[in-house]
Amino acid sequence: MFNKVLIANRGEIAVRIIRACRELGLGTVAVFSDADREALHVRYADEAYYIGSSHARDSYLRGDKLIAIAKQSGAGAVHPGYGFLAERDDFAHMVQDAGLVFIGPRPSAIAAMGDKATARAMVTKAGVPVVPGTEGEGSLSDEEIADIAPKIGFPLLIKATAGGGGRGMREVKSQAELPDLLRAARQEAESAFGDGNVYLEKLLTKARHIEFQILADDHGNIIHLGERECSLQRRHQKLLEESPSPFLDDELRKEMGQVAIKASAAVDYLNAGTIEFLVDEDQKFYFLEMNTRLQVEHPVTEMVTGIDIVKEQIRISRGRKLRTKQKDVRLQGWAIECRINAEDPYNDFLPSTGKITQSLLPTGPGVRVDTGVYAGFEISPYYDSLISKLICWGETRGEAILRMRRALEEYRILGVKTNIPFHQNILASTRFIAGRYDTRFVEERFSMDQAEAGKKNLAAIAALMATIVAHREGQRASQIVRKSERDTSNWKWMGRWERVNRS
Amino acid sequence: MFNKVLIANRGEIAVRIIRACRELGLGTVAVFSDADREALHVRYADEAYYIGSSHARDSYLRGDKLIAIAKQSGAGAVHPGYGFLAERDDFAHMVQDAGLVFIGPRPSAIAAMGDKATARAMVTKAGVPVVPGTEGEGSLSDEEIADIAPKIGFPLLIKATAGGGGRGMREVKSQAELPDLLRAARQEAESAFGDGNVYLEKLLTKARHIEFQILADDHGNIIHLGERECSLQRRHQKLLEESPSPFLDDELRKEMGQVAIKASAAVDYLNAGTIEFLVDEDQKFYFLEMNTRLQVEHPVTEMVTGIDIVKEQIRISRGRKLRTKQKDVRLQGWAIECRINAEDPYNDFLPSTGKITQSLLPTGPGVRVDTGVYAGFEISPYYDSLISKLICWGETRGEAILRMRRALEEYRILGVKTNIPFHQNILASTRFIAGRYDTRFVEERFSMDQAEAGKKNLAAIAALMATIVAHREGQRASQIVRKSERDTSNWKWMGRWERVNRS
Amino acid sequence: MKYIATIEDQTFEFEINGEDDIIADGDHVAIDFRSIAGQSVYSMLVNGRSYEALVQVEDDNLQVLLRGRLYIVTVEDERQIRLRGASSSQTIQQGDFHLTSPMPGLIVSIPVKEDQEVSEGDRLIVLESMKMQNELKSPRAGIVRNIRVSIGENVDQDQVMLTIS
Amino acid sequence: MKYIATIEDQTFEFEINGEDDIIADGDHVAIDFRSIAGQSVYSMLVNGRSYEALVQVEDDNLQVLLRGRLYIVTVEDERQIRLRGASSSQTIQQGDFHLTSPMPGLIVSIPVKEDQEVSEGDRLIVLESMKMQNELKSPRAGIVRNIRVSIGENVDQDQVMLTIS
Repeated sequence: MFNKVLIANRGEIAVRIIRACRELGLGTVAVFSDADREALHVRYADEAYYIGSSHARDSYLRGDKLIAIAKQSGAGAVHPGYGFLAERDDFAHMVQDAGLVFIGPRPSAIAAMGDKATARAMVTKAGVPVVPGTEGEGSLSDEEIADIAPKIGFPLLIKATAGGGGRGMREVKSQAELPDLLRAARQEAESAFGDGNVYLEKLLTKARHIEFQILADDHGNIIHLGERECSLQRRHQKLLEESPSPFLDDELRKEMGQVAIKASAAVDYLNAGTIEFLVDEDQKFYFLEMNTRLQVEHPVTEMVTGIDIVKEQIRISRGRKLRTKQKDVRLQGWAIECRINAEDPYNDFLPSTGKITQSLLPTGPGVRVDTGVYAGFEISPYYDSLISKLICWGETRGEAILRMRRALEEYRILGVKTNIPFHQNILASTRFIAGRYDTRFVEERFSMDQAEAGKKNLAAIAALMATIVAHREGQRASQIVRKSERDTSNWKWMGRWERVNRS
Repeated sequence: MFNKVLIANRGEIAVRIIRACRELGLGTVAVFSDADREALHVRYADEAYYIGSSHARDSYLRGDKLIAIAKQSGAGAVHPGYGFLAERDDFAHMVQDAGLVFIGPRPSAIAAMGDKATARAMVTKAGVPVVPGTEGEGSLSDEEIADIAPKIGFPLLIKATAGGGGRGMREVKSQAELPDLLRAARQEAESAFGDGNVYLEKLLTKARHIEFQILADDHGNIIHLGERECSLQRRHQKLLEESPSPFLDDELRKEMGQVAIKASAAVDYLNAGTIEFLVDEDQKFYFLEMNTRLQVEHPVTEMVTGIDIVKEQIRISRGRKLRTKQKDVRLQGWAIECRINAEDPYNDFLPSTGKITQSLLPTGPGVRVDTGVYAGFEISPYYDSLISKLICWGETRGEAILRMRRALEEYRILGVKTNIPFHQNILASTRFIAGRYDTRFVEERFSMDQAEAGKKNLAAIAALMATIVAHREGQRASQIVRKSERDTSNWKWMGRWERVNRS
Repeated sequence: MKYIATIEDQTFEFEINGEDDIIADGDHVAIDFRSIAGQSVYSMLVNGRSYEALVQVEDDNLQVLLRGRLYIVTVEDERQIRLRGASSSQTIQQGDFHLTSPMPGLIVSIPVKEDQEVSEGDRLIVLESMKMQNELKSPRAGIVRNIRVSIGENVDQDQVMLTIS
Repeated sequence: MKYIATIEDQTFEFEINGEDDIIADGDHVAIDFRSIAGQSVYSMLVNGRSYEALVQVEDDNLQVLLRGRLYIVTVEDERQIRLRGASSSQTIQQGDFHLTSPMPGLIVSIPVKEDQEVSEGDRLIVLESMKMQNELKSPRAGIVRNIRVSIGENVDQDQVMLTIS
């Protein structure tokens, strides 16, 4: 039995895992690259080891170094988090060969689900519906693909067999576009995963991305913790997730949950994992893929079930039986997560780097923030732009939305630009509030300009504040104005300028 | 029906109330003294008005100004929070006379429960057991008290009739001590409340302070939300609370809950309130007093019931029926709150003032922080020393304790001293972990020195860190040491010095 | 000092003679305006309304993020207004535009060639950073000159990559 | 530079010749030591162990708050050790102690009189601040001199209230 865990990751998820270990009384070993010496996971861990340069390939992707440090420090287990080496069956194998526990599924399950074509074949055999597309074979030639494409029908998606995160993915609207896009997709897949193989999948329009959280122990028990609605995406990146989904009823939830368990059982699944489905307008659902690891958006499930998924992962890896039976899993209330990224929503979501000069977190009832940054920390260009996850719980979906709005309004991060205004606009949009959105919503129906045009117009206030700042800059003085106790303001000025342009 | 609320308070509770209003779509009006222009409640409110000097008597206690601002700003209701004017029936009356809604109980209930002697008489009449003491009459002469005291028996407590917060309270061990302590208590009560009346109460030893949260609507419904265990006190100030209490079983909870409802009904109670009991070793319980307002420690009840008490207060004041029936109230899991005060636990808990230079909040699953401060805010000497409330939830009491420990370890507040180390020591003490503590635990059985003597001894590390800082101070240079990649450290040095002295 | 602030098609006139003497649209207004914790977050109380905004000074405007909405504000003082009146009002688009890297990253593709004509919004360079491919677009029409980077190259922040003339 | 650090009855010898050349108890140790965000919080990695502590420099010692435990550390360098060796080791308790107000507040009571003898830990003044009554105690035995405040008086931070000689 292990008593110390090496966390083979960085950022908010490394902090999340350290917290779970600490709450279970386990020692924690962090690793860090040059960019991360002062990162929160290094500050919070019991031990921390330098692992290489800021480029992930020299540090967080160096399985050999990670295992050496685990052995040297006496860690008995490795938690991979998400990303980096989390879905690499060769790494899971290396960990086990070194006599360490890999906190995750068996390498065989990672391999089976990692090759998307194999995964589709396996779950199909187990009777699970998949999105129509090229079945079975993963090594299709350009000619074969050109041949099959019209049979599937357009629009369709080219996807990388080894894929993930939207890399090597292309949408194809007609046969004429196919050759060029196929070449581009193979090239991107080759550079991202070292594997240019691709497959085709029908592009379901008006579909929702809904996923089920699975927990499986080493004693033959598999349960699901309900679903997460992840349709709000931009460039195939999830931005906002909720649980439950406003689109499912109890009956469909039960049915999809059982199918998710069946798909997991098909690869003899162990530990936490996620079955992703597409659900079309008619509530018909299709297996999309399985993520054989902890998911970024796991907190929404934790908030509605009360189950700490990371602690459960560790308990399962220590050989324990699941503490919860399927019948005891209840989704209580509603949870929403907003991914707060260092990017500029007003400038094409361009990533933003720099030192965080102030961080004022929203807190209070029903609010959770998972983050790895703090005031004084430098956001580097080497890793992804996720700086925190803001999760809000409410007794109902409406309450969760209102709570999230007030939390976003309170949140202040200075030093980098963030997509908080994007989330504020999404949460104010009537389609989101009504639950009427699909995977194309953000890209096709949403614009920051339009969203903001409907809001209260405080242009006069903004102009005044900007002018005073410009005046101060000009004066290069910064004396503080003290409000005179007797109010000499002219109320009509306000009335005139604070216009409400609600649409 | 009101759409805008004036919050007649400051600090974390003002922020808490603003959050509830915002989540209900209500406008918020803050007030501030000179010390609070940059306070969080001013930053978060829709409107904010200057109300007077930093001394509370010139600002937060000025009922006339508060009501004038409410009228001027168009607020339709006033939320008093806790402290300041929250339990002043005259203020509640003034609010109502001005045509505003007072978010709290009826003035008559505040008055009845505010005079502790009257309250004891009323609940006794309703069949609720009270702590033995002087009954009924509030205006006892020194002679009458000297006469009654031996009949009650020593030790006993002198308490201010108009009391609260431990002011005007004295413990008396013998008849000989009585005259001096009586004089001191009357004097303190006179200066604190403008009322020198006192009464006597038997001092129950080995007793627990357990209170029940009440919600009552204007349609005849009264429910309780279970109990809070508040026995961890120092100088009659609560420091740590939990819900449920490790001392109650379901049967006793049910019985006490019914008695709490009966006591509330005796004064025709409306809105949120708290019935405080003392429970002796034999699980016999006695009514202590009713707090006719929101309680500092309300979040632990929110965490285990999922009910937002402040939102409920507002809904009740808008004339709504309670949404929850008694049978639907379930205490799920366990919640603990630590009050984080700006005070020095290593120096007799002396309050600490100054500018907060950094604030790194603990976050993650099951952690909530309610605070009114931030990095850059100045803690002034004018108000109480509570700077934040850290609340942790766990599936079991054990998990909540472990989570609280890791949260306390993560919390960094710089610029003022805090009692975080005190809480860390409490949470590491075997008596607390075993649930074996009473109201005298902190003062009689607990010492910081003893608690820390049992911990891991990192003296060599502390000495090294101090020496490097001293060296830097001496050098007045601050170059950063870069760890050489090849580790030249000598492991035996560590082994020798990192001693574990677990007791 | 008199100022004109412009947000899209709205203009606002202010006169600031010290911060306790501000005239907005002809009327005196009493405001309490201050930076919070020395940062670019400002709290303003005006007639009891409490506003908090992030105000960032950019090269030729100020960006005000206020209650979830971004306002791009151009502020000109008397002197600047006079100067602008004297010269042509369309001088801004003249001169070269140098495309600099907004962050360190890797050049993934360069969809333009030297001497090529581009329109506003055309893609100039795709830069990979923070695990994302970011398209850098032309802020105006012009001709591509002097491409100084190549595909696969790592660039530093603020490095000039090409010029639009 | 050689240092001796003392915590209660434990002493530790360090030699610091630049921060990449530290000798602890005779052995070289490689450490990575840095202030976080320019604050008095320090992160130290030594042999992979990660320690974070609040280190505050006081008048005659350093307070180190490390993993929920406070260490009062006295650090002396070679020169100070030599100086101390030459003089008496019990000079600290000599001279007057001036009791200053740790915060602004109101004098509630003064349980001592001038010329009264007090022991270490005796209450000298009760000060009300932050809604609490705070007892200020004598740090050592001595005689009360020169009480400069009276009951009901408001005092400022660091105001001298009385002297123990």
